[in-house]
Amino acid sequence: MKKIINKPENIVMEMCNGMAMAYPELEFIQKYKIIKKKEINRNKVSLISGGGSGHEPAHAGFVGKGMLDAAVCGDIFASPSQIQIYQAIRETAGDKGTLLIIKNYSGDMMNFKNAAHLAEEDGIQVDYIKVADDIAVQDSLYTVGRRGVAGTVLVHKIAGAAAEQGKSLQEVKAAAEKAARNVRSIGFALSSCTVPAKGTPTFEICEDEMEYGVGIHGEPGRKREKVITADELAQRMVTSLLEDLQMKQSPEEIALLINGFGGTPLQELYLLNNAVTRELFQRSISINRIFVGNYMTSIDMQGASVSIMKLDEQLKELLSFESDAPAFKADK
Amino acid sequence: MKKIINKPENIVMEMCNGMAMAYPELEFIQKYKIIKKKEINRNKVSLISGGGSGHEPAHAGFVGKGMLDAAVCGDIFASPSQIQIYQAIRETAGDKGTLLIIKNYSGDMMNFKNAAHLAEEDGIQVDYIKVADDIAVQDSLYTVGRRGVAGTVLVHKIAGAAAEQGKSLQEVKAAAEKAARNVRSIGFALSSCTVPAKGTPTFEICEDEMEYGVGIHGEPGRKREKVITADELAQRMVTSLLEDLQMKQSPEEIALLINGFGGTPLQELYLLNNAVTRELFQRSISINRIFVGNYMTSIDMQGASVSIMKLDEQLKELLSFESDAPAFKADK
Amino acid sequence: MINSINSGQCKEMILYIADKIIESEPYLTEIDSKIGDGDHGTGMKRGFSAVKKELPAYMPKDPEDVLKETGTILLDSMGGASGVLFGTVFISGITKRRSKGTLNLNDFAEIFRTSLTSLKQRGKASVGDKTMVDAYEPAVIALEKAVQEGKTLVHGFSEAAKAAQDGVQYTKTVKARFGRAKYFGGKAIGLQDAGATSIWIIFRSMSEWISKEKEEAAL
Amino acid sequence: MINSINSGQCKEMILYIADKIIESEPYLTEIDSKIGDGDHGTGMKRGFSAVKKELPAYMPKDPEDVLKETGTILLDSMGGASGVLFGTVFISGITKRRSKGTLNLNDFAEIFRTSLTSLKQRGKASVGDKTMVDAYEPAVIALEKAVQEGKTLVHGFSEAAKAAQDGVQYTKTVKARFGRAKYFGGKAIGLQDAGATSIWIIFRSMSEWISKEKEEAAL
Ligand SMILES: Nc1ncnc2c1ncn2[C@@H]1O[C@H](COP(=O)(O)OP(=O)(O)O)[C@@H](O)[C@H]1O
Ligand SMILES: Nc1ncnc2c1ncn2[C@@H]1O[C@H](COP(=O)(O)OP(=O)(O)O)[C@@H](O)[C@H]1O
Ligand SMILES: [Mg+2]
Ligand SMILES: [Mg+2]
Ligand SMILES: [Mg+2]
Ligand SMILES: [Mg+2]
Repeated sequence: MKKIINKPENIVMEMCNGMAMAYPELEFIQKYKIIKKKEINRNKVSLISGGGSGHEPAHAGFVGKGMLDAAVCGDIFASPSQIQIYQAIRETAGDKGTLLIIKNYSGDMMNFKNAAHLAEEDGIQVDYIKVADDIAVQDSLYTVGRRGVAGTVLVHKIAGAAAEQGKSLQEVKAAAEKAARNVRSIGFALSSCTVPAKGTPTFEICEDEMEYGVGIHGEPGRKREKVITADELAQRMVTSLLEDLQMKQSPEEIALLINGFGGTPLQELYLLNNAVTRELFQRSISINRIFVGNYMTSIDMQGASVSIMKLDEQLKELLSFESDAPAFKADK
Repeated sequence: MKKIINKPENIVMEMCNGMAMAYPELEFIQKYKIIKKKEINRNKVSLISGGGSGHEPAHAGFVGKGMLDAAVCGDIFASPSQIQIYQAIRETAGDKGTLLIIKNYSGDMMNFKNAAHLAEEDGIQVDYIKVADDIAVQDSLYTVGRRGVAGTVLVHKIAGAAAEQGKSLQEVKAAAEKAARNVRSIGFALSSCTVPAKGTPTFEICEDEMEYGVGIHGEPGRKREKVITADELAQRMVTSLLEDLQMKQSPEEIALLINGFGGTPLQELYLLNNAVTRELFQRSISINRIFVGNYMTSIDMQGASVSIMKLDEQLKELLSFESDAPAFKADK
Repeated sequence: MINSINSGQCKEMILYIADKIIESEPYLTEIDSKIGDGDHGTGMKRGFSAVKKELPAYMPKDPEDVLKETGTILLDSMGGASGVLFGTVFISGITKRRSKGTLNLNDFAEIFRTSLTSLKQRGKASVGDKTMVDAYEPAVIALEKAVQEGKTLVHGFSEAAKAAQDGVQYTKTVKARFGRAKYFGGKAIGLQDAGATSIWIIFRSMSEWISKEKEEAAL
Repeated sequence: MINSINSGQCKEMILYIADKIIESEPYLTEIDSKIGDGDHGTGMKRGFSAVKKELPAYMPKDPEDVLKETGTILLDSMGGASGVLFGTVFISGITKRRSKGTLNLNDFAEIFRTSLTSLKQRGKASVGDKTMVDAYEPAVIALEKAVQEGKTLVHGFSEAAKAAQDGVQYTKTVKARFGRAKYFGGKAIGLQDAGATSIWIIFRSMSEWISKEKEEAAL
């Protein structure tokens, strides 16, 4: 294992601190590993997400105006504890209640839900939504039901915009749920990630193989198979995603997210975007907005995922709302 | 070699097209592999950079308001030809002249200078500046003098702001030169990049080794040595950079750029930032602004570079000017 | 010879478990590295180190309080799914009980049966899925059997520890559900589950502490 | 027997070089992969494919025009440092000349000497730096020697091709300057330079074309 680190056990702390140093608008609460906006707007619904670390910039990079109010950072690939999340809820609570956005993993679901109960006992209004966008597998290593992956970032965006507009908790939740319901993702890995605590790759993979449908913790996907070209990948992924969204040659608009897993350079992500957009155009699907980059990584894994969100007028409006998080800057 | 590609020879074209798809404000001129702003402001100095591809998002990702007007894309690690650059000059020429920002590599210097001459023959006012910020080596594989690396991105920022303010060619050049004169960089590689045309790593490196002072094409650095911790790396790099800038315990302010080489995840870059900022604080150097991310990559190389720019009042003002390029969004 | 334990003894017993779990960190790491992501040992160590730090100063009303506080510390410090799951083991059997001030074998059997049910609900795992349930359920059954047969506290926990150990052995024979086995295919066979191993260590430690306490009581 | 060539012949000669370079792409790729970044073959092929595409339609006033156009096409299509360097080889000897309408051995010697000087200025490389200069300089010297000795065009180019080939062999014996050798250390020894190899192919092709033309002229 070759990494720019000191000791594996200090990675999360040092990394979070390095993030807070880079973005003066963020504050890092060391004790509970919370990254939050320095200034909380109490007149809007507060939004919190988080989960295991190792998915940088998720989720701390999405804390900012028009996105999240706080991100709770667990250990690498391990949900934060309920007390961390509970503290984040307390630190960011405003007058309009708090919405938790949870990627569907057993640990996250349990800890976030417990934290919500604890906070409710304090009289804070808390609700949550679950994102389960990965069409690769049904139940998986760490989940009951589909996994929550890169589509979560678009859910942050939608919820963030709705909250910024001053909507009620119920309305923000409804918008976020609509976003979650309309987003699908699928990814593939060319290499395994290496969890620092373990020090060796999570899985073995041959020089000519890929894991199609891989999860963001290096969990198994649908199939171990021979590497195919970017065009073939695009064709397959777009077909599955649209099928799952039940979109066929429709005039509907979509948002597209080409997400790198951390070890794949932008060069290849742009190239994949070229292939994916061509596939979409061939099906007469119009693309409202495209995001390409590292949004929901799997430590240093090589590979990428494609997320498609079906848009209606409301989602379109919310998507084009200004956001100013370090890892998600969008203009009106 | 495992990459998300179709054919190695089509990478640059498909990648540029994928970029233009993602950013509707950009236009891709296929014939000359130019990425330019769709709308050129003729009342400001035009700024052009470019070079070999493989450094994404450099330079096309820095085309946008407050940064470049066009980026000229060569083949992977090969300068664009003079005719490509000449065409970029023509396509973006305004009333105030054009400044070329060139990373110091033999091929780039020759082709950009030739292009400037060709354009001058057409009556376009063209000048250029050279960035040679890499303190690792003096002459190198592809250069006479120091290499131009990640510091170039900060030079784009300064020149871009000066141009946006309506300054004259001479003034913009002076600002850019000041920026170039005050920026230094040093990097290290944990792994080699793999040039797609070749298909195998550019250099061999053992599991416990790093190349300290590596160039952005995988050129040799100062020394092949054992991997050290992030803290040790930070200590060494900061010491060398400040020494070269002749800054010691001074009250001067700096800008800091922690740049990933493409294969290193954000997690490690933030961690490195934590170590580097601590080193700087220990020396009572105050940091005006920090940038962390993949700015000047070396295809899929693992590793990072640190750039420090010494700031005076003018540079501080220009640095904090708004910019809106896809890979460099800064608010006032 | 003790047949029930009070809150002070319960605290000592938990602190003894904590020492044993912390000692076992490298062992657990090795196991989770072979088939998981290698973090189980550090997670358990983090949790029980927090227990060692915080439990001594805690003033319990009754032994149930001790178990609940232990679970809460685990829940708060471990994170991950296993933080909740191991927290559940100690907490969920307590919540609806009224304490008698001491815990006898029957109390332990009731408490752990309730928390097992809770754990299975939360984690959706059953015996045979290669999880901690494979060690925990047999241990609970052993406690219940000992109660029915009128055995001592010492005997009951000794049987439970053995049953948990057999459960760990059993995890070697099954493939994981939830797709984990995919990467390992046949190779999952032969490898034991990390969480089950922790459950075994917990029961073994309780058994050791109780029989030691018994000896001391017998002096 | 031809002792000078006109613009039409010059065009044919260049197109012959282009075929030979294009044919050699895998060979050049292999060489540059061993010690460089593996792109020299594709770069040269790209340049000379453009020459094949564009030169035939070009209407030159004189043979100098042909060389200049060739260099310009290389410059425009190849990119990289080598685009400029190989462009220089064909262009820089021409710029200040007044054409006589044909090129004899002395003209070629003069042209290539001038472009060699230009190339060395631009690239800052000298003989011994393991670059194309190691093949080009001896080739130019061979042309000049043949002029002095009053040799034929055929003989002059045959000597130049041999000298370039020796130059390629020589590149195997030296380490690269500019740090390239660093990665290869002693291993650079034994490996030939890609750019030098291209120069040799260019001179060998000119020599072949001229002697073929001579035979045809002799028929
Ligand atoms: N749904 C579940 N139900 C019961 N036990 C589980 C479940 N998921 C995981 N476990 C237990 O947790 C152990 C892994 O714990 P740990 O390594 O700490 O967490 P993670 O699997 O998140 O890395 C497994 O060995 C298994 O015994
Ligand atoms: N400064 C220089 N002067 C002369 N020749 C050079 C110089 N730099 C490179 N070359 C030649 O160019 C060749 C490499 O060309 P090529 O592979 O196309 O470009 P690159 O080195 O940029 O990948 C080398 O083998 C060498 O002969
Ligand atoms: Mg884990
Ligand atoms: Mg090259
Ligand atoms: Mg684990
Ligand atoms: Mg080369």
